Amino acid sequence: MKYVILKKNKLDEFIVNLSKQKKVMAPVSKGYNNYAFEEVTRGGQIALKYIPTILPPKKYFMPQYETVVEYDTKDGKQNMEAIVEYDEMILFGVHTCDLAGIQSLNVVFSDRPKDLNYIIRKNKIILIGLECNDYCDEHASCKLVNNELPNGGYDLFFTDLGDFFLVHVNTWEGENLISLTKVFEPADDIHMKKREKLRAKKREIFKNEVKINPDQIPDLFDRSHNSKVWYKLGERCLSCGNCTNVCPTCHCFDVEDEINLDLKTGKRIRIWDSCQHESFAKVAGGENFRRKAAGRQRHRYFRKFKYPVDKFSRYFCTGCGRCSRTCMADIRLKETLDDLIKESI
Amino acid sequence: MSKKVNMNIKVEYLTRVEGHGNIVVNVKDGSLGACRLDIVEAPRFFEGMLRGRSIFEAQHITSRICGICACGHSLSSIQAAEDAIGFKPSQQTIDLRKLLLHYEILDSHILHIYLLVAPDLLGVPSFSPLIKTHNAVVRRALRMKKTCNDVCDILVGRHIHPISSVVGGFTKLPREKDLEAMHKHLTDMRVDMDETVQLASTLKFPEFDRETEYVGLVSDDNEYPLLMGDIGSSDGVRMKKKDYKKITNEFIVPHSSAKHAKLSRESYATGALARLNLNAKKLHPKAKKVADALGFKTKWTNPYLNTAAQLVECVHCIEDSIAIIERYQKKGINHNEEVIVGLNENKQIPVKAGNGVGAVEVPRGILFHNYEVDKDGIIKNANCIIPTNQNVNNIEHDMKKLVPEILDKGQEKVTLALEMLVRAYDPCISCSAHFLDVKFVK
Amino acid sequence: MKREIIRNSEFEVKKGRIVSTRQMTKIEKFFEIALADEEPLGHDPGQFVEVSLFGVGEAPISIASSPTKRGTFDLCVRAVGKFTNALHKLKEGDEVGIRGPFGKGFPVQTLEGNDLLILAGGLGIVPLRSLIDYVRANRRDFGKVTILLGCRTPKDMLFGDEVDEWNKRLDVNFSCTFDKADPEWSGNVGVITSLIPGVNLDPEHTYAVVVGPPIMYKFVIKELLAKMIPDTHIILSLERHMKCGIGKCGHCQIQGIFCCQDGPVFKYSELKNIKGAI
Amino acid sequence: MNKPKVAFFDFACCEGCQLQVANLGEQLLDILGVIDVVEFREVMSEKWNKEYDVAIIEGSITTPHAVDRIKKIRKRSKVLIAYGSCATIGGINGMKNNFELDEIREHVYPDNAKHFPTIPTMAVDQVVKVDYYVNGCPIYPPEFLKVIKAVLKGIPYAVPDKAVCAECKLNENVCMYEKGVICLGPVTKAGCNSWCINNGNICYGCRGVVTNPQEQAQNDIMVKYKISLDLMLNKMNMYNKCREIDKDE
Ligand SMILES: Cc1cc2nc3c(=O)[nH]c(=O)nc-3n(C[C@H](O)[C@H](O)[C@H](O)COP(=O)(O)OP(=O)(O)OC[C@H]3O[C@@H](n4cnc5c(N)ncnc54)[C@H](O)[C@@H]3O)c2cc1C
Ligand code: SF4
Ligand code: SF4
Ligand code: SF4
Repeated sequence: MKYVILKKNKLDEFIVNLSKQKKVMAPVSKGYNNYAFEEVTRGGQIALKYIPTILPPKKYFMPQYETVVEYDTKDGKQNMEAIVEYDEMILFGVHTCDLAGIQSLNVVFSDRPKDLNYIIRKNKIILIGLECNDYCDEHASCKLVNNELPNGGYDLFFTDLGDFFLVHVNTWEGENLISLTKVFEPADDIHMKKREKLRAKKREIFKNEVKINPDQIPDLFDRSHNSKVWYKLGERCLSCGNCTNVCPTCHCFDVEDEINLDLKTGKRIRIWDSCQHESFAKVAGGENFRRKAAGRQRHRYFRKFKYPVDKFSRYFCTGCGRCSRTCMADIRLKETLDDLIKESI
Repeated sequence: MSKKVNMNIKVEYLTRVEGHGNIVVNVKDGSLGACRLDIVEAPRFFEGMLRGRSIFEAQHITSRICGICACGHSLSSIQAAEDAIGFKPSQQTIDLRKLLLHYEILDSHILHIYLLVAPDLLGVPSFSPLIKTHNAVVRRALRMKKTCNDVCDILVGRHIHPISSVVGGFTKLPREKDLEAMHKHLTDMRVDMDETVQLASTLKFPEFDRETEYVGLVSDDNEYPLLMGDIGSSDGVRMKKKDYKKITNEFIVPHSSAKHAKLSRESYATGALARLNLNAKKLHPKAKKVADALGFKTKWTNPYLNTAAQLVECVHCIEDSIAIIERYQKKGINHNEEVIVGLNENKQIPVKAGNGVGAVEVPRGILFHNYEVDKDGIIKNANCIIPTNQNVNNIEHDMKKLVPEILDKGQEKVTLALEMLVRAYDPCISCSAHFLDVKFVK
Repeated sequence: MKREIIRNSEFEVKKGRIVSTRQMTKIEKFFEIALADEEPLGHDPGQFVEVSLFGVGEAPISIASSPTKRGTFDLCVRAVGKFTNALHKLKEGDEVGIRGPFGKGFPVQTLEGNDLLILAGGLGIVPLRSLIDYVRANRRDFGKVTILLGCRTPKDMLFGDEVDEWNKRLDVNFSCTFDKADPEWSGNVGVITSLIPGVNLDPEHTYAVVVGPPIMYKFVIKELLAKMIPDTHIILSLERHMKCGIGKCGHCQIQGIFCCQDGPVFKYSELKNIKGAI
Repeated sequence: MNKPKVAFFDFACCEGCQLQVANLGEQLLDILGVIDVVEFREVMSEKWNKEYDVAIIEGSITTPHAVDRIKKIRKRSKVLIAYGSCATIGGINGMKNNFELDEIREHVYPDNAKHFPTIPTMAVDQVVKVDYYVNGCPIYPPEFLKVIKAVLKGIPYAVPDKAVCAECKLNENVCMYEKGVICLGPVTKAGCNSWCINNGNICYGCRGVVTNPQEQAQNDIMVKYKISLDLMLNKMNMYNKCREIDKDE
């Protein structure tokens, strides 16, 4: 465990330094209180106070269009090479909810059979977390799933304490960055106390957003399979798939072949898909195993609060609130949970 | 002229022009009977369809009149719309619109010079045989075309049916790196442009002369007027845009779904040649040099030379575009001017009732849009006069003079000469059939 | 962007050569496939492979032959869309890509020593053929074997010659029924469930193995339960949309279960409380 | 393998989609390396009098003559591609169907209406069978390439049947509704990579309506954003008016 500090006025130097070594991605403002992770080269481009970006950092871990195979079918052969494409990069300013999202994806893709494309790419990305001192907005439910505080999963972790950041150095890669950039100073007790004060304040601010003991959630879902709540959601849902696109743990994909004009060579790519699209579970015979939006919505929620708890002992909802924020139909995660709770008592 | 010649020329679905047109020529015993350019494009009733739509949709819809001059329609439409609702665009907006218009003219001229005219001058039926015989030329043409396209993509999202150029300004303004990219594309293009000029100076244009009235935008400043200015003619006419109806004097002829136009004489011409004849002094010096090299003195009266005039304009557009971009690279773009329009639900742009005219020099000549809107910005009446419509009458008069002069060359040659004449005007027949006479009910 | 070649990627395909093909019905075609150097596929009866044609795509296809068959394995494919139609155009000597085998097959160890009641509806005969052939190759390890087959019409019947042979064998009880009769057919007419009540079985020592279209399961299971077969003795194979075969893409998920990895073969006891499975 | 004979035909349209082909730049030469364009009136004079392997149809059907012509082309073509909004869904020309035919004709041609026979605008597949669709006004070149390759390969191409919003999110655009204007993304078929929204404009629905537009949910949204049905229909009718012809039948 090692702590250092970075003076705020040195942030720019730090980022400039970093961006000389690798691509640096950080939250930037898109206007209208919308943010996105984009490449930056200066500290000033970064939105330090931001609410969760439109897309979570998963876009760097499992890109929207990802080549998995390059092939050549000359002379009727099926020649191929399995490949991975990646950028070495540093992600700066990742909130605790998104760190948890990445941890969830790690669990899925390193579960056997392992997904090497994901794992190789993940190992090329350095993660610098950033603590939230307050709620992003009313859609967040990070306390419910205990993500308002860091639970690992980063190389460095920044806590904004006024005119300096307290930085937790968690890995060898993190250590390396510290020594390479030469802008950090040792942390002492005063710095640590300041963080304690912040954490104490945060305990006041962050309260479980939903009236249920988190341990009882899987149980709640067990009882809610036939709940009316799903049917109501089904009527309201547009099946646009925005909620899954923006979710840091949703990882369903489709596989497609792209072919070059010679009609012989090309690549096999995987693309983000969404269980909310009507054709997602349709099979060739015409049978559709989740024909109605209600069933698809239920599936989405169960994939956050029930199935992964059984399988991996962790929630796949990180509390980031993106699905609620993005949904045109105003389908709100906290509201859905509240409705389920209300119905079950 | 040989005496007893009989000739019946009917070129149906004239190729290598925009839209559908037929040439009809009848010669009986050496004397010319019918001699027409029929416009047979299926009418699409744009001005009828526009009624009841929001003025903020006008540019989106009228851009679809013609894929080749979509940016031109869009710009003229925006000008008319802003005039109608009394909106004054910012200087930055005007400058970027000028840039867009340059791109439009450049793109269209290159397409016309290489894909539509060059095959005639090189003696092949189309562009595709050239892939074998003149591969480098073809590649250069496609490369230049692609560059035009790419700069348009950067500025307005795409060349065909521009996205971000709307009433009020731009929904997305170029960033620093966008300006850089456009600058690089255009400066890189200079090499190809020089070679194009080189190629053009070796081509032989058919000889034929007919002096006519030349109509285009004119202005009192030193800028080659394309986006702004009054209407003027080589016969000394000068009028405000608002009075465009007096100038075009449209009349319907039965054989054509396009309307004919005349001003001081039996017909007039508009387009690159007319612009050069009116405003050559104001060209960028580099373009002036090219004009000189191609033999331009004070006026060209050979309609086939419209292609040469286009070439001169290409050079002008490249150079002036680079100048505009460099200005903004220095000064920086004010991104706060980005507009969010849609149907103007957020009332970002104030609206009032009015009647507005847009007149913009598009590749083929002066293009008029005219809208009358009510207090909510709903279109009551719309009118649009396309350069090709204005030119058709002039083309027919050219044909009438040309046919007797070359009658003895035989039907095949005459047909080709006529096709080439029509093509030289770069007619956009899809446009011409889309807007016709409209009675403004007062 | 950097690029690296991955060894042992789950997306890697092995080359398979089509050794022979046979048009079985209007829409079903049979393919016999050999991997390079006749490397064994190493599958269990009931498993499937992802068959791949670069430039077209991939589809999960059941393995139709028993692992006891050496050198090659069989597929039987119905042309229903993009991939399957393209596959049908291939002929002897052509190459296809193979990934897998994937999933859990029929639990042959559990079945050994028991009586088998095999029910096949339509294309369901394809994975079951791998089991039937396995059982025939190891006939002594199994008790009484009954095969019930349901088809739309006699023309739709797959593996007709083999079926005739099963029919003739004295160590297998065989019945067949058609939804719609045709003039030459003099046997049973009706859905497959109509055959079950006539079967004489010892429920305690019988395993029922059922594969067919989704609607078949509900009715068949009801009949089997009525015959007192315990739900742990009813074995099913499910079909779902699948993209990866490695339990990641999400398409085949039924509640918490991934059909491609946890299945496609399940015991009814595992599924009966899972809504949407059957 | 013989290169397939490909012909372009235009009906009522702006010919912009054809031009999109020219805009591919040098990539066009690669395409011309694998197909043999035998007719393309806009850029070539050659004509072809045998069977076409592929006919690419641009434009909507708006006159009785066009109906005959498209039927003839269909008979001579092995594969027919509807190309661009005008051909695939009727597109902008469909706005004509918002008016009485005689009324609009007389409005435009006060004295000569009778010279201009016109029928309600139809998409190509409302007259003849269509094998492939390239949606969009104008077509999105990367999608066109995909379709051409599918045609050459002899495999089907399915137009994405999910909403433009799905792509819009992937591009991390700020939703237009948040900016206070109406966007047709939620009901429009994806496949254009949310082209218009990426450039700060709204989606106008040029790719046609998704098969199942979840109408109830749409209504809720209209209520939420206080959008009147008229306004919404008006917007939909810009490109998607011809849908109604199918509904009537
Ligand atoms: C475990 C398993 C075993 C199977 N065994 C056989 C078999 O032995 N013989 C046989 O003929 N068919 C079998 N199928 C069904 C076969 O996989 C589908 O018919 C095939 O995928 C259809 O693909 P298509 O491109 O021809 O059809 P299209 O209708 O063009 O398919 C459209 C898309 O849907 C996907 N798709 C449609 N249905 C399925 C499906 N069930 N699973 C996965 N993707 C699907 C396709 O991959 C394609 O991308 C099996 C399916 C499963 C899940
Ligand atoms: S974002 Fe909302 S409307 Fe869209 S699929 Fe998700 S829940 Fe449904
Ligand atoms: S801007 Fe339009 S396409 Fe994008 S998410 Fe919003 S509604 Fe959908
Ligand atoms: S965003 Fe909408 S209007 Fe624009 S190209 Fe796509 S479908 Fe067409």
